[in-house]
Amino acid sequence: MNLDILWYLVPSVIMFCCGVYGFVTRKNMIAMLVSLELMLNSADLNFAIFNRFLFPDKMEGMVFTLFAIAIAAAETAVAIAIIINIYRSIGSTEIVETNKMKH
Amino acid sequence: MGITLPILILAMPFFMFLLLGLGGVKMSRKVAGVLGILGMGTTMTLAYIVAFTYFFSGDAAFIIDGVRQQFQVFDVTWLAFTERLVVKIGFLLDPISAMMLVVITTISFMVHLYSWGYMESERGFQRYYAFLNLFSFSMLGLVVATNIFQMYIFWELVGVSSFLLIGFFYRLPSAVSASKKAFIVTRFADLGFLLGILTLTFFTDTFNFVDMTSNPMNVLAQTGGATFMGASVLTWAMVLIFTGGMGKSAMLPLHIWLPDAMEGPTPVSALIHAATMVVAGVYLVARMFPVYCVVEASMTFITVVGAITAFYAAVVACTQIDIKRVLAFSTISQIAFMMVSLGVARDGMPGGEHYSGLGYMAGMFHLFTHAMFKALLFLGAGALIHAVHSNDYTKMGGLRKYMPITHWTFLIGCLAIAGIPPFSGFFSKDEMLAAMFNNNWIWGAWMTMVAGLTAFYMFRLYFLIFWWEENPNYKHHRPHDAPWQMSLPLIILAAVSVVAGFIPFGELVTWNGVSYHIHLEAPVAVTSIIVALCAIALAAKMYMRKNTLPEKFRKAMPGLWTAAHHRFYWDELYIFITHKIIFGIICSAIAWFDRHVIDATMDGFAKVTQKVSFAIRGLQGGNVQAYVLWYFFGAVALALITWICLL
Amino acid sequence: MFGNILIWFVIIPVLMMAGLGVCRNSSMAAIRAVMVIGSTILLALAIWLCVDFLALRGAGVDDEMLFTGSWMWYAPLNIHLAVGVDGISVLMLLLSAVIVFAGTFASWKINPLPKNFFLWFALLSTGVFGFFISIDMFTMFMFYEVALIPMYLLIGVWGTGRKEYSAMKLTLMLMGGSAFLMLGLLGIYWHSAPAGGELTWNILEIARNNAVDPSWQNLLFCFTFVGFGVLGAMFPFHTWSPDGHACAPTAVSMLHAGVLMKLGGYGCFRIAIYLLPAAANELAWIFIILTGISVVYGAFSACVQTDLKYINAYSSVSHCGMVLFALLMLNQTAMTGAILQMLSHGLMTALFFALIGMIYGRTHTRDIREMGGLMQIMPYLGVCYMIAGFASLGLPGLSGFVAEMTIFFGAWEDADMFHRAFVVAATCSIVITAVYILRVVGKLLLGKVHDEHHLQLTDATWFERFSTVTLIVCIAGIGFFPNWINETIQHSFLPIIHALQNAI
Amino acid sequence: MLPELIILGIFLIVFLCDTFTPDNGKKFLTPLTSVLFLLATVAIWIVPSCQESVFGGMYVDNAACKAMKCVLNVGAFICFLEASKWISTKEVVIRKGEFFELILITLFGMYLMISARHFLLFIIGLESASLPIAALVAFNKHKYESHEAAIKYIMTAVFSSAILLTGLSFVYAFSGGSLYFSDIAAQISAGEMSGLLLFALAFVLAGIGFKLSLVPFHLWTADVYQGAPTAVTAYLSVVSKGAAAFAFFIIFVQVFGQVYSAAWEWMLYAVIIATITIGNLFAMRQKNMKRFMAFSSVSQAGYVMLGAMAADELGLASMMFYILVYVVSNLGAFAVISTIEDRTGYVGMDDYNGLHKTNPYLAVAMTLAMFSLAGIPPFAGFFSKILIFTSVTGTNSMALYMLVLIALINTIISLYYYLLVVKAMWISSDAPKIESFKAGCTEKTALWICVLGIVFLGLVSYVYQYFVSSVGASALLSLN
Repeated sequence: MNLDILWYLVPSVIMFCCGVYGFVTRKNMIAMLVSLELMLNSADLNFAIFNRFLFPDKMEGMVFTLFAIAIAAAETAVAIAIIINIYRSIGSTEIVETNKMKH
Repeated sequence: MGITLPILILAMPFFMFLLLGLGGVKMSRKVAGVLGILGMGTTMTLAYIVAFTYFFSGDAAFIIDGVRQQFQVFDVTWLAFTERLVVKIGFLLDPISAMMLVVITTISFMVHLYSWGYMESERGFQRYYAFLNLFSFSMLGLVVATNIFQMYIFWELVGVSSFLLIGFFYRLPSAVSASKKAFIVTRFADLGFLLGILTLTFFTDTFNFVDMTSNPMNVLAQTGGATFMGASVLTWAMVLIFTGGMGKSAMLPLHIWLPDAMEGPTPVSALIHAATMVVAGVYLVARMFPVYCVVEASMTFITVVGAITAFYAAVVACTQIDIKRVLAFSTISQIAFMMVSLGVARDGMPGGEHYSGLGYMAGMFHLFTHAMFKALLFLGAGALIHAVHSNDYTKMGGLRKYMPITHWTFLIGCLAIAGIPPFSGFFSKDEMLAAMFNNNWIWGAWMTMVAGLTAFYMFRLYFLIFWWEENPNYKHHRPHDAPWQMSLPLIILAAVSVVAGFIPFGELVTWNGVSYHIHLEAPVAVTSIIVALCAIALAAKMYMRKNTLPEKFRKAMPGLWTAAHHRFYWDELYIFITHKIIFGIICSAIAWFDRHVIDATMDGFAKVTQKVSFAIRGLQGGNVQAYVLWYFFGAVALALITWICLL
Repeated sequence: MFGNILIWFVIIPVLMMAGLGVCRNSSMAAIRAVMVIGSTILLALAIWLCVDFLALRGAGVDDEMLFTGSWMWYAPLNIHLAVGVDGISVLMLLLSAVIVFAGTFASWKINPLPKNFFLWFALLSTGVFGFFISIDMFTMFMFYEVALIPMYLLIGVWGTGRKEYSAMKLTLMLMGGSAFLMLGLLGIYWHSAPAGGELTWNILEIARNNAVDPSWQNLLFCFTFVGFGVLGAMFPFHTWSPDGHACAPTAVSMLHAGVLMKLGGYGCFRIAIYLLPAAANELAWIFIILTGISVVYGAFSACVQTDLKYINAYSSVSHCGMVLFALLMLNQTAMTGAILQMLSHGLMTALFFALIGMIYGRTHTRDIREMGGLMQIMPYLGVCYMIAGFASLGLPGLSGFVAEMTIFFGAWEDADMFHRAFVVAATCSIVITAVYILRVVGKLLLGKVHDEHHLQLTDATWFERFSTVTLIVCIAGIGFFPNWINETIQHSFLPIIHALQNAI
Repeated sequence: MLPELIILGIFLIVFLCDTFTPDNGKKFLTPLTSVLFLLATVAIWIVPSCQESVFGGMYVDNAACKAMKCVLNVGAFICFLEASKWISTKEVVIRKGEFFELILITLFGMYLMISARHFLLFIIGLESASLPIAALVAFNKHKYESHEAAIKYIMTAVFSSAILLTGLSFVYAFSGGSLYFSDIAAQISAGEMSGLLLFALAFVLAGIGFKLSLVPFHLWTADVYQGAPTAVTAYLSVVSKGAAAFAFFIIFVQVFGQVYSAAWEWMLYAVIIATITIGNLFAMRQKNMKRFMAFSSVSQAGYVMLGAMAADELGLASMMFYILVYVVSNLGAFAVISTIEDRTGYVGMDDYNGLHKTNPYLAVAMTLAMFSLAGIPPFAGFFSKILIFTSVTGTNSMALYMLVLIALINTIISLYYYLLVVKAMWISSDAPKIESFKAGCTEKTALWICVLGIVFLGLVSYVYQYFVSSVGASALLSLN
C-alpha cells in the first residue's frame, strides 16, 4: 500500500474515534449529534480517499460520498426534530434525562 | 386318562373363586357357604378319582414294569420367552402330585366344612370362601405343575392367597402387619427362587421337570462346569431355588413370618400354614430331587438348614404361651424334619440301592401324615379358641371335661406328632430317622433329640390346656364342644391320623417310581419311642397338675428361657434391618437425595438462569451512550476475535 | 389418503376437537357425548385394527409394517406423512385407545372449563395416536411434541397443589429432552442415505440404508436416547415425574403415565436402537447403568413417600426404568418384555391414578397418614386398588408378572458379569415393589378407619366403575393370555434384532 | 420494478388524499390504504416475475425477491389493520395520513434493500427504511416514552449507519473500484484475507445487525419497542426485521460468500449464540408485554439468522418461511396487546391474569401466538423452527450441530417465558383486571388472519415449497 494514503486515512480514523468518543461522553444531545456527524464524515472521507488513491480512474466512491452526505443531512434533520420535541416535553436536552425505560 | 377331570380339578376352585368373589356380595352366607363346601367337595371327589386311578388302576400310562411313570395329562403353551424356553401350563401326574392332590383337597374340604361353623358370625364370610377357593386353586396348580415356571406362577399365587387370608381380619392392625410380613418375607425368598430358575434354565433351556429330572447328569453337563465365587453354577442355582422353598416352608432364617401368620383365622392356619402351603418348599425339593442329588453341596445345605431349624423351632415351641404359636413352631420343626429327611437321601448311600430313596419316601410320608395330624391339631386349637375366645393357654386349663371331642381328637393329634405307635406319625417319623441314621449317625441322633423335644412341647401344650387347673372364668362362660360342622372334621382327621400309618406308602410314592417295602428299623424305632415316652412323662410331671416346677425351671435358666420365649430375637433383628436400615437409612437417603440433589440440580438450572438473568440486567441501563458503546466495542471485538482466531 | 385406517386415528381426535369447539362451555351433556362417542370409536377402531392386523399376519403377510401409506408433505426435505404399523404399534394404539376411553370416564365431572379440558385432552390424544402410527421421523417428532404441550395447561389449569411449578417443570424438562431428540433426528436425517442417495425421514428406509456414519452414531444415539429417555423417566432426568403426576388431574395422570411415558420407550427402540444399531451395541452399557439405577432407585424412593401420587410416580420411574433397561439388553426376549411392560405399566398405572383420583375426590387428601381402613368404606375402590397393586408387584395372572418375567428371562441371556449384576439388581426391585405396595395397601385400605368423617363417604359411581373395570379387564386379559401379544411383539422385533446383529 | 412502482403509486394516492381532504373527512383513509395495499400485494404476487434488472444492474427483481416483498406486505397489511383503532384516537388522528405514508416509504426502502445489487442503492433503501421509523416511533407526541424511544432509536440508527458506512468504505478499498455486489465478490475471492477486511465485515455486520437487533447491537430494541406506539412496535418487530434479514442474507452470501467459512460464519456464529441467549435471558423476567416482546424478538432474530448461517438455497427458503411465520405469530401477539392497550391501557403481564374469563377469544389467540413463537406443533412456529434447523445442519459440520444444540436449549428458556404469558391468562387465579369487551372489526380481521396463519402455514406445506421453488428459480446465490 502506498504510504501517501496513510496521511489521509489516519486523520480519518482519528476523526472517527473522536466521533465515537464524543458520542459516548457528551451530555448534550446536540453535541452527540455533532459527534455522529464526525463519524459519518470520516466514512465519507474514507470513500473519497480510497477512490482517489486506489481507483483514480473511477468515480463511484465520490458519488457515494455525495449520497452519504445527503443521507447524513436527512438523519440530522430527523434527529434535531426529535430533540426539539424532547426539549418541549421535558425542557432539557441532556441525554441522561432520557433513561426512564431500562432493564 | 382324559383331560376333563384334571382340568376340572383346577377349574372348579377357580370358578368358585370368581363366583364367590364377584357375586358373593349378593349372596346370603348360607348360599355362599354351601356353594363353597359343595364346590370343594366336588373338587375333592375329582381329585380322589384322579389319584386313585393313578395309583391303583394299573393303567399302562401310569405304571410300566412296576415303575410308576410321570404322566403329563396336558401341557399347553402359555408364554414363549424364546423358541426353546416356553412356559406351559400343564398337569403332571406322578406319585407326589397325586398324593398332594389328595392332601390338599381333603384338608381344604375339611377346612371349608369347619369354617362354616367357625366363621359363621364373621363379616366377609363370602370373601373368606372365595379366598379359600383361590388358595386351593393355586395350591393345586402348584403341585400339578409340569414345569418349574408354572410352579413359580402358582407359588406366587399361593403367596398372595396366603396374604389375603392372613389379613382376613383386616381391621386389626396386627393381622395387617402379619400379612404384610408373610408376603414380603416369602417374596424375598421367591426372589432367590426366581434367580435360581433363571440360572438353571439358562443352562437347561427348558422349564420342564420331566426333562430335567429324567436325566440330571445332563443338567450337570449343560452347565459345563461353570463356577461363580467358588461354587459351581448349578450349586448356586439349586441353592437359590431352595431359598424359595426356605421362604415358603419357613426355614431359618426366613421363618419369621409363620408364627405371625397365626393372626389369620384358625382354619386358614390349618389349611395353609400347617398342611399345604408351608410344605411347598419340601415339595419343591422333592420335585427337583434328582437334580439336587447330583449336587452334593446343595443337599448338604438343605440338611444343615433343616437340622438347625428343626431344633430351633422345637426349643422355641417349648416356651410359647399362644397355643397357635406353639403349633406354628411345631410346624416349622416338622417341616424341617422333612427337609432333613430329603437332604439325607441320595444316590449311592451306604446300605445300597435299597436305602437310596428312603429319606425321600419318608419325607413324603411324613408330609402326608403331618398334614393330617397338624390340620387336626390346628382345627382343635380353633375349637378351643372358639370356646375360650383366647389364644392364650393361661386362659385355658382343665378343659377335658368341658370339651370331650376336642380333647380326644387333640390327644390323638399329640400322640401322632410325638411318634407313639400306632399313630401315623410314628411310622413316618421312624422311616425318616432311619434314613438319617443311615446317612450319618449325627443327623439321626440330633433329630431323635428334636423328636423328643417335639413330644415334650406337644404334651406340655396338651396338659396345660386340658389338665393343669381350671380357669375360674368357666363359671361365667362355660366352654363347650363346637357345633357339628367343626367337630366332624376333627373326628375325620383324627381317624385318618390313627390309620394313616398303615398306608403302604412305599409302594406308592418313591423318588424313582419303583416301589419300596417299608419295614421297621427296630433299633431306631425303639429309641425314638423311648425318647418320646420319656419326654411325655416329663411333660406330665411338669404340667399335669398345677405345681411350681415349671416356674423353677424358668428361674433356673432365665437367659435361655427369655431368649427362647422371644424366639431368639429374630424378629427384632429383622425389624432393625428393615425399619432402621432399609427404610430409615437407604430409602430415606435415596428419597432425600432425589429431592435435594437430583431435583435440586434440575431446579438449579432454572434458578441459575434466573440469577444470570437478573445479574446481567445492568447491560440494559437505559442510557443510549452505553448502548452505543457496547455496540461499537461489540463490532470491534467481533473483528478482533475473528482475526485472532483465524489469521 | 382417507382410505387408510391409520389416518383415522388422527382424524377422529381432530374431529372430536372440532365437535368440542362447537359445544358450549356450559353444556356438559354435549361435551360428554362428543368425548364418549369419539373415544368409543377410537377404541373400536383400535380393536378392529388389531384384529385386522392379526388376521393379515395370520394370512402370512410378512411385511415389516402393515397398512402403510405415505403422502408427500414437505417435498424439498422429503418429509412425508408416512404411516404404518407393526405389532408393537398396534398394541400401543390399543393401549392408548383404552386409556383415552377410561380417561374420558375418569374425568366425567371435570371442573372448571370442561370444554377446554377435553379440547386439550383430545389434542394430547391426537399427538399420542399420531406418534404411534408414524413411520416418518418428522411427523413422529411433531406428534410427540403435540402430545407433550397440552400437559402444561392440563396440569396448570386443572391440577392441584403446586400445579404451576410442576406444570412448568414437567413441560420444560420434557421439552428439554425433545431438544436433544430433535438434534439427534436431524443428524439421522442428514446421514440417512449413502453419499449421493436421496435423504429420507422414513424410518424403514433409513434402517434399510443403514448409512449413518459410525463416527456419528454414538453422538446421535446419545441425543436420541436421552431425548426419549427423559420422557421415559430415566434417571437422572426423572424428576419431572413425581411433581408432575402429583399435581395433575386424574385423567391427565392416567394418560400421561399410561401412554405418554410409553412414547419415550417406543421412541428409544424405534429410533435410537433401530436406526443406530452400532451405537446401541457400543453404548448400551452406559444407559444400562442409568436405567438400572432408575429401577432400584425409583422403588426405594417410593418406599418412604406419603403422598399416594408420589408413590405411584416413583413406582412409575421404577417400572419405566425397567422398560428402558430391558430395551437396552438388545435381545428379542428382553425387548419383548419391555413392550409388555409398557402395556402393563400403562394400564396398571392408569388404574392407579384413576383410583387415586377417585379417592382424593372423596377424602380430599392424598396423604396416606391421614387415611386408613378405606376398604370398609369404599370396598369397590379398595379392591380395585389392591388389584392394581398386585399388578404392580407382579402377581401372576395380571399383566405385570408377564412383563417382568419376560424381561428377566430375556435379560439373563446376556451372560457377562456386568449384565448379570444389573439384572439381579433389577430383580430385587420386585421385592421392594412389594414392600411399598403393601405399605400403601396396609395403611390406606386396611386397618382401622383413621378419620371419622370418612365414614360418610360413598363408593364408586357408575362411570368410575366403568372406567376401572375397563382397565382391570385389560390387565387381567394380558395376565391370563399373554402369548398372542408376546408373539405379535416378538415378530415385530425381528427387523430390529436383525439390524443389531448386523451392526456388531 | 413493479412492486416499487405500485408502492410509490399507493403512497402518492394516500398522500394526495391526505393532503387535499379536510381534516374531518379522513375516515376513509384507513380502508382506502388497506384495500389498496391488499390489492397491491395480490397484484405483486400474481404478476409473474421476470428476471429484470434496472439502473445498470443496481436493481434486480426476481421470483425470490418478489416472494420476500410479499412476506413484508403481509406484515405491513396486518399492521395497518392493527393500527386502525389507535390511529383514530383523538391525539393522533390528525396525523393519520402521515402514519400510512411513512410506513409506505419505509416499505419502499425495504424493497430497495432486497432488490439492490449495488451498495449505493442498498444504502438509500436502508436509510429510507430506517429514518421514517424514527418519526413513527415518536408518533405519540403526547407521551414522553415515545420521545425517549425516538431519541434512542435515531441516535443508535445514525450511529449504526456511520458504522456501516465506515465498514463499507473499507470494503470499497477491496472492491476494485466498483460497489456492485458482483464486482466486490469477484475481487474478494481473488484477494487474500486481511485484517482490514475482517474489520470491514464486522462493521457491515454490525450495521445491518442493528436493524435485526442482533446482540450486542440490540440494546435500543427494548426501550424503543416499549416506548413506541404499539402498532409501530409491531411493524418494527416484524417487517423491518424481516427486510433486514433478507438483505443481510443477500449481501453476505452474494458479496462475501467467498469468505463465508473463513470469516463471517464465525462472527455470525458468535452473534447468533449471544443473540438467542441474551434475548432469552432478558425476556424471561420482563413484566411489560411490549418490552417482553422486544426481547423475544431479539431472540427470534437469532433463529432467523440461522438461515443465513446455512447460506444456501434451503437456508434462504427456510429463513423466508421463518419470517413469514414469525410475522403472523408476532403480529398475532401484538394484535392482542394493542387491542387490550387501546381499550384498557394495560400492558403489564400481570394485567393479563385470568384473561380467559373475560376475553376468551383474545386469550386463545394469544396462546396460539405464544405457542407458535415457542415452536410448539402443530402450529406454524414449530415447522419454521425445525425447517431452519434442518437447513443449518445440512452441512454436517459438528460446529453447526453444536450451534443448533445451543439454539434448541434456548428454545426451552423461550418456552418458559412464553408459557408465563399463557400461565397469566389461563392459570393465574387472580381476579381478572381486564373487563370483557368486544374487539373492533379490523382487529378481529387481523387476529383471524394471524390465527389462520399460525394454524395452517405449517400444516400446509405449499408456502414453504413456494419459497423453495422461487429461491431455486432466482439463482440468488450465484453472483449474477
